[in-house]
Amino acid sequence: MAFFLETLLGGLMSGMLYSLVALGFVLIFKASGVFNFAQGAMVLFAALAMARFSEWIPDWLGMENLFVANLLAFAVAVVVMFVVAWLIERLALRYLVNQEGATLLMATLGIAYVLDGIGQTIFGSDIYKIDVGMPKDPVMMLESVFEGGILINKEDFIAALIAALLVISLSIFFQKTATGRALRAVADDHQAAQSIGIPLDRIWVIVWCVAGITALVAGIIWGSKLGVQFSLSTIALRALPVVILGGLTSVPGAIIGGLIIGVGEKLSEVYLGPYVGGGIEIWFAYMLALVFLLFRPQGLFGEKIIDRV
Amino acid sequence: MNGRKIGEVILDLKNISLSFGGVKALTDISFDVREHEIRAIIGPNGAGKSSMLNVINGVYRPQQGDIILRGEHHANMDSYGAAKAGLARTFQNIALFKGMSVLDNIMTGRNLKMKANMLQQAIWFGAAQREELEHRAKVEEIIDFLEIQHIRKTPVGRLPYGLQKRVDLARALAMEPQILLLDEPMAGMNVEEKQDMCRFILDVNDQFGTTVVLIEHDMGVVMDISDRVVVLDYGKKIGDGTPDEVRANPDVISAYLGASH
Amino acid sequence: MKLRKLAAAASLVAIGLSGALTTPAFAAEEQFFPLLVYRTGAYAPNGVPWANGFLDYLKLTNARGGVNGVKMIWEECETGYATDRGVECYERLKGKHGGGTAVQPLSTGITFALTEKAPVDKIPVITAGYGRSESQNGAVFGWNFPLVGTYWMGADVLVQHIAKKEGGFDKLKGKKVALVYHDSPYGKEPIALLQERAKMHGFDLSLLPVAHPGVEQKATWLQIRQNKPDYVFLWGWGVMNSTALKEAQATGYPREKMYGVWWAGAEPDVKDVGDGAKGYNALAMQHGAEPDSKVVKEILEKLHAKGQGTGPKEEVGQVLYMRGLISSMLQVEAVRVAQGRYGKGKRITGEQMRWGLENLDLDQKALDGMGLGGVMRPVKTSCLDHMGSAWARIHTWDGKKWNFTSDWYQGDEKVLRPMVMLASAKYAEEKKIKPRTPEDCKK
Amino acid sequence: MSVSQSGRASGPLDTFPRLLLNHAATRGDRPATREKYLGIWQTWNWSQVAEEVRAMACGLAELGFKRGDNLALIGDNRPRLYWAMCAAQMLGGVPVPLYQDAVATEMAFVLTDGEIRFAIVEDQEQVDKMLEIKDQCPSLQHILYDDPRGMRHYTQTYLQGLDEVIAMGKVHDRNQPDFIVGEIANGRPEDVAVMLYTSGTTGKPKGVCQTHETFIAAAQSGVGFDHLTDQEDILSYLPMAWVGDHLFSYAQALVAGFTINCPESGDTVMTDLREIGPTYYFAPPRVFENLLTTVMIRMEDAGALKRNMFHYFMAVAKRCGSDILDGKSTVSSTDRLLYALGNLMIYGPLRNVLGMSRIRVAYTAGAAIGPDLFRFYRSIGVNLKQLYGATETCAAVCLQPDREIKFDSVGKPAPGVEVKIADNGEVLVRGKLLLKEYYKRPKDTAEAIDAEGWFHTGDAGFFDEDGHLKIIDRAKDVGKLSNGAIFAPNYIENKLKFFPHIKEAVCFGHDRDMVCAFINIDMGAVGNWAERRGLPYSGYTDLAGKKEVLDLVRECVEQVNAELSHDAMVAETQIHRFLVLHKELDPDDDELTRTRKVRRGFISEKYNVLIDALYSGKTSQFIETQVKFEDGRTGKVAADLAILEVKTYPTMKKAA
Amino acid sequence: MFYRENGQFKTSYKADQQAFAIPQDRWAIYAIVAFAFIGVPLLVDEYMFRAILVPFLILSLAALGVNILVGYCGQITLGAGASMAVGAYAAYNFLIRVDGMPALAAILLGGLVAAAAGIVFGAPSLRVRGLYLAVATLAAQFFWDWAFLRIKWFTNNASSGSVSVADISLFGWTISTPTDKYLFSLGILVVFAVMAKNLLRGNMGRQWMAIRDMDVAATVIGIRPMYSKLTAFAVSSFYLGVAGALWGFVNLGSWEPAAFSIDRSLQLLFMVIIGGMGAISGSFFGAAFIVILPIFLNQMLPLVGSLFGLEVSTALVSHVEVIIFGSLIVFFLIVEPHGIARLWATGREKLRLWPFPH
Repeated sequence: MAFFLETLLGGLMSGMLYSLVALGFVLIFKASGVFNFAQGAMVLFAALAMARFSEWIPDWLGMENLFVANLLAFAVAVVVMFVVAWLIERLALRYLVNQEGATLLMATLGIAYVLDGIGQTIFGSDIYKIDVGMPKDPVMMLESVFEGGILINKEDFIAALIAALLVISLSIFFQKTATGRALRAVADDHQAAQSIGIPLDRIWVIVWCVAGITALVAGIIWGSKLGVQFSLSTIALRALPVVILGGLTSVPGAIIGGLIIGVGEKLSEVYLGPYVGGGIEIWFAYMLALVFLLFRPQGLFGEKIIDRV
Repeated sequence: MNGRKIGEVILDLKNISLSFGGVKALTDISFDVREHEIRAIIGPNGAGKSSMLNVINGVYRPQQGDIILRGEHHANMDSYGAAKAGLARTFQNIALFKGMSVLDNIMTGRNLKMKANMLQQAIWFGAAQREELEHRAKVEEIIDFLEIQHIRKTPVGRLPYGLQKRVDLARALAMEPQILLLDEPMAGMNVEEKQDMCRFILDVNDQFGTTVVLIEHDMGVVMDISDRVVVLDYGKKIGDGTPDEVRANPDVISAYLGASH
Repeated sequence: MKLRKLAAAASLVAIGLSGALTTPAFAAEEQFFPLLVYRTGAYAPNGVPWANGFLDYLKLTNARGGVNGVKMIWEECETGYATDRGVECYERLKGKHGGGTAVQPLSTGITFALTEKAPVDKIPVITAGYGRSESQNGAVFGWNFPLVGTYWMGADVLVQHIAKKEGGFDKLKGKKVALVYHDSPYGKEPIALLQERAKMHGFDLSLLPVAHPGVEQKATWLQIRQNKPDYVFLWGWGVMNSTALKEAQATGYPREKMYGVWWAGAEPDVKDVGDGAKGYNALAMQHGAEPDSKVVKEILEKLHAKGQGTGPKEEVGQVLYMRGLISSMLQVEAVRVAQGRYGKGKRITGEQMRWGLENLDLDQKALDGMGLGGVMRPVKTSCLDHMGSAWARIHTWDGKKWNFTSDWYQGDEKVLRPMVMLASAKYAEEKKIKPRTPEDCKK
Repeated sequence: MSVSQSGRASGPLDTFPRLLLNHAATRGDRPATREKYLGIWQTWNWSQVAEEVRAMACGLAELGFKRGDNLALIGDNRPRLYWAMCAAQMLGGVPVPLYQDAVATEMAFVLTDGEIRFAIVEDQEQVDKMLEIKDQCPSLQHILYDDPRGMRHYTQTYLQGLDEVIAMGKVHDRNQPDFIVGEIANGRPEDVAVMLYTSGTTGKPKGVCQTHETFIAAAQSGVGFDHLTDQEDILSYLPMAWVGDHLFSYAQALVAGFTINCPESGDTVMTDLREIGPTYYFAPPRVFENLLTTVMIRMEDAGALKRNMFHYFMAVAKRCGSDILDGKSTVSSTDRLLYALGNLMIYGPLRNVLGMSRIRVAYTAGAAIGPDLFRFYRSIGVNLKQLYGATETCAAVCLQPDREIKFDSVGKPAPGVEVKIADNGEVLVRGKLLLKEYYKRPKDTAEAIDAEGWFHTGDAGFFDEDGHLKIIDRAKDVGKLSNGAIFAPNYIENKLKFFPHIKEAVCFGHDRDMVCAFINIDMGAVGNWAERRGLPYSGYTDLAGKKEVLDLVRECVEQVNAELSHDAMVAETQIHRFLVLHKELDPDDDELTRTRKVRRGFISEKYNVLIDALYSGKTSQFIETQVKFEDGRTGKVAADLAILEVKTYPTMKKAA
Repeated sequence: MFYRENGQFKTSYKADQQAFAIPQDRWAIYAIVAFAFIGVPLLVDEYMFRAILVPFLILSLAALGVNILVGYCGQITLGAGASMAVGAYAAYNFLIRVDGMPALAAILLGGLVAAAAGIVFGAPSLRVRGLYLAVATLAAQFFWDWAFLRIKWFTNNASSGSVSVADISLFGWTISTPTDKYLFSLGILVVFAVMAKNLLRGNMGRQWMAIRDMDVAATVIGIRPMYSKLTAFAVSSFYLGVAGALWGFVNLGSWEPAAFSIDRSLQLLFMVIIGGMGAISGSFFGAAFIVILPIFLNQMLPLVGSLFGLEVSTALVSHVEVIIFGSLIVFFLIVEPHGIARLWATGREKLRLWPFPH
């Protein structure tokens, strides 16, 4: 029982981390219909920026304070991600408006290549560290209830909290600010939004910026957890079933989907894996998403697609 | 020497009701279509005409009611079944295959009649080629019939609206249907194009004996070419009869006057 | 054919770029090595220091005057650890400058692919410390040289080590060992041997695969936490290793009970884990980190001090750097051996190189002469034994650096040999290869 | 019945049916007729054609068609209409092709005048016209249609499908195989073979009766002159009622045994032309002019590189192209090289897109062709030649021999044709190819053919030193300015019309002190020009009134003036003032003939007020005109037309 | 410009329905094929064969398969690599488990097994579309990746999960030299390309395109979406399976599942999109672009660097290579989203209309 709970908790927390990446997908898809395969590359790029600047800045400034260094590095990384977002919109996506989904998807794959290349050229391809002071050691809970207690990974816990925080602030941003409302309008209907005077170009830049920030946050959390290096970009593949399950256009879907996928894959790996040789979690996550799709082709929270003749 | 003789009831719709998530599109509609006749369904926008057509050819399944086609019950027919049963249709918003040429678009209409299997098609020489050429000849007759020779190999996307509508009709005709359903065949056309289309509809009906069911928003043209007319309004049938009867029907007059003036 | 011209031009440039050592003044006799490296992508952190060490030793050899005056030349090609790119690199480079002498694929996938081509092209494939374990059998794998050690040998040493820790093989009975491995041919190599050993000693082996690239291991470590194995063998690669260590830390599994293969026991695997990896052990086949060895000092002095070194100075002497260096050294020494037979100061062919590789005999004296005394143990190969040595130690991360924490072990031939023979026989059958006999070897 | 049996009707090949049977016997498998139908070129070889014609003839006979009857043929160039000609001739009847786009009332005249009993028409559209005028034409007894589409509900007993007639004929032929053989044997070369109605530039159309003998002679002279073989392909797309089409697509095809190709529809002529790539081609200047205009318009849309290349190579071609075609040895090797390059880059592709790659000989006739227009085609390697003739002379009087091409002449008299110039400058013709008579118009016949057998062509012209005939204008149109200088309006108009922007021009000057002109702009070319300049316009009238457009036209006129000034003969007739008409001249408004010749008299009467304005020095003039629309409705077009002055040039004396 | 089409008229539907109705095109194709069979082996060296041509041919075949599904039937797939893997491993098993199995038969059977697997994993296309479907196909990708690593039976109990085959032979012809491999692959490719062309210009192809362009209308004229989509999946997977078997048997000799990873799937999709969706030639253009460009850049960049006196390290070269590669893809999608094949077709059309612009 304790083990089950642990697995469950572990799954939930992994799920939150996936959600963090999935959020980036959803934001961009919602606003511009682009299925952004470069999200993983953006996460890596952001993490690299964060890691390297937090290394460089103390050198440049000649100071030791880790907190200040991280803060400054974060600020610089934010700027970097804004520039990246702006460039992506300016140089690529602007010219691809109204193209088919597959074309856009390929374009973002191209962008991913470019980001990977530039990221490694500027920041190097070694393993780098992000140390934002996340606790690494486990704590035990409910030791009185279960023998050995339930293990909680503090780092994951904090990461999950941050993810939740991010979702809340994004929700507030969408609900309460003018820009957020414009974004939602664009998401609902491009043409209508344009006709009431919402500048699509600018909106898209903003969306990419927001996605850039999400990528940065995801990058910091994943980076501090795994170390910053090339494979970080592959977590996008782990987050895909989440988006599909949750629905491409739904922010809450990304969260719920993340939790379902996280729990589902952990439970499957732990309880089913041993019978078939293990290593099943990736495809299991996809299968899980697929099975959901068969019942709800538009995902958990996606909008229903109606055929008109 | 009249070529067509209006025959028995071929299609009988009984008490059709259709709703989308609580919104009633069609309420308890019954009417019939006789063989070889031109049957029009008219009504103001939102009257449920398109839904009616979609029900007939299996795109929508009515919650209630029965469709009797040549004496057989077909309430649960899907589009494929409808096509097999000899129903063809055109679309209001042209639904051509935009990546293909006019010729290929029309050739798709022959798909039900093509029998070569995949391996034969891959090898091409022999059965598949023979079949392809036979059907090409048929399709060329339709092209000639609808006078679209000059655009035979043009991708449909490049055609003006009026011609696209003609190709849409050609594709439906390629199926050699017994019943042809036309969804606002004259929508968006200029006077000349409308006249052409009327001529084609009459010719089809006349030469091939095809039963035509057409829906139209604009009363004018339809009255001239239809044998009988059903009038719908807000998903309900408010009139049925010959054009003259319908024109004299006070309900129809008020619906049309009320709606469009 | 335009492409070929370009390729030729490009290679000229590359040669020019690789330093003053290959200027035309030395044009007399040159020994060419195609260099398949990966300095980008997921495994770059491991690939870069290896390549640097490899290059530096070649440069050092030239600085020492070459092999009997024959200069080493080379050209790098980036594989990105991708098999098809590796094959392309190999094809591109193999024919240059009179032909490649030997090739080190540095990836299990590329090794598999090149194993097919080596007999045709007559270029030996050196896989120092990786590749197919059964390729130790020179009778079947005539062109493969898993010098220094194979995965089976490595796994064998690990088992020997824990047996020693427990106080004997008989103490292993009932113990639980978990193998956390990269889910690829590389990660699966040791399974056969471990299963064999588990059968022999009655310990319980559980297999926990981790999907590439290995950034998500929560489920794996939850299982470990539940099963509480006595030992965890970590057969990871790249980011998987550090992630495993972090997960171990997060689930509270003692790092002291974790043993990595030698590709899981270098600086990039632990450095961003830092203190979290303290106590983690790994296999060191032959060498470990040797920052104080003579050869390292010589390189720093002869190359890096003059700005001709490859890569950052700090990395010189680290584990992966040394691995590259020793791989390079073995190759150079094989050239020397081959020259001994086929003519000193002459360029040797791939076929002659094979003879050199099959007749390596690096005794202590030779090692001392190269400044590798104490770094590694003697290596002696033969026509039938392409591995040449089975020596390994265990080193342990203290949070800052790797320290040796065990004596030398030697892989147990009694266990290894039958397995090698069996597996290579199967390969020979699949590929319809007629094994060489000792008589063939004498030719 | 078989082909070989029909081949028995050998003997002298002096009637068209005999020619046909001869082809069926000697080259039965060669394609005789092709028609693009149902997407492919349906082909009939000579044997099949002979059978079809026989069957059709028998069918007609069954219906009561007999020797001396006239058979009207109305429709586009359909194989069966061509065959029907021969079928009628087999029975000793006379085919009378009519212009298919004529309105019913125009047809009524011919049907009555020609005492037509039988009509074979193409389709429902023509049937409807016939029915409309049936009552006015008492002689008309049978109407047969080629295309049965839409005919199901026509219950009239005198209507019959050609299919039924042919089927009937086949039965008839099977029962009485000797009948048709006898009929063919009864044909005599001096029988009237065809009756072609003149276009009626002057007065009502007249039926020109031509015999087998004359037409075969005319065709033979052309075939021999240009060495035509049975391998030629010709596209038959010109009105069947025109003598030119009859000569090329019927008479010559039957004499030489080559293939005629009928296009799929009017919309697809260009495509069909490209597909067939005829080796022998005939078109009135109008067609060549339109093609050139299209070329110029399309080239203007091309990128700068391509455009420059085009213009560069066109300049090369202009310099040496026709000399090379003529095989002259004076061309420098540099020019030859450049021309070869141009041929690869421009001329060849251009010929290809124009459908002229395979042309061996192309002719133009029917109106004078602008020298520049003529030169253009020759310079890109199309062996375009002029011929001169009229309906009355089976279209062939003079032909330009290969390698002796002069842009301003119509060539030398064809073999067996005598030509002389009358004292008043009129061209007189004598020879085998003259008409037998005007149908039922002995007076007109006598007027046209004088006692010595000379036919008066009505054209003014003269022979140059090489014996080439030069036509200046219609004899009656050549006028004089009040100062006595010769004024040949056609000559100037043709120069104007060479500009792609100018579609039509009418010059005035007879008995006046200067030349003034009406201009029609070319809607396509100018419209395109305006679009590229972002000039908005709502229609022809609006566009024609734009200042920019007027300036454009003025430039063209000035250029013509400059050219005229080079030639002392015509230098006096430079255009001083002009206006751009507010509507396009239109055959429907009787301003042009069906062959699109300007009806000068009618125009000067109709637009008298404009002419007055031109000569009275006004700068603008209001005008309102009634026009007929295609659907028969009428409307009014009104505009205030600007009248522009044009620069004239002093006469350049030719260096001695 | 070089098209002189006058006189090329069709007098029968047979002539009009030819695969290449324009004789110039037809002759060009014959010339290319003849050159590929005869000229190329005389001209190129081993490097070209092994590193470029053989991979190009096999990947062209695979891209053809993807194009059938994605370009013609409109169903996106990210699981193409998996189909190749199924084909390769199935062929391997046929070869080693059935005595006397000819290699060619094994390859084709591998294709059939891949087709069957394709049908199973294509089934979701009946419910889900577009990007959702793309992700569903990833499930197949990851599943098969896993299965071939984990299920030992597939790999004949090879401990490492990698398998190898000896040189294959065909009617006594042992395919061992690079030229043999090239000719063998080329032969298969030509046959398959012809079959694809036949399928695509016939009823099957039209059904697929109809489903792609407007599925509702397609249903209404009697095309069954299930049949069409699943046949597309089957045929596509068959092609991919054969390509996979060739990749394993001919190009690699021994392989592990990583040879058919998600990267391969993406690479194939790239080929199709860059090359041109819905155009057979697009598969070849795309394969050439994707295979050659990185190699070209990789060899080109040091050269360019040296022109400016820059020392370009291997790492930098490969970074710049991916940057340029990525940028070119984006650039291409912007300039010609319909791919090289469309550019080619436009160019060809221009040549036909030359000197006119349109």
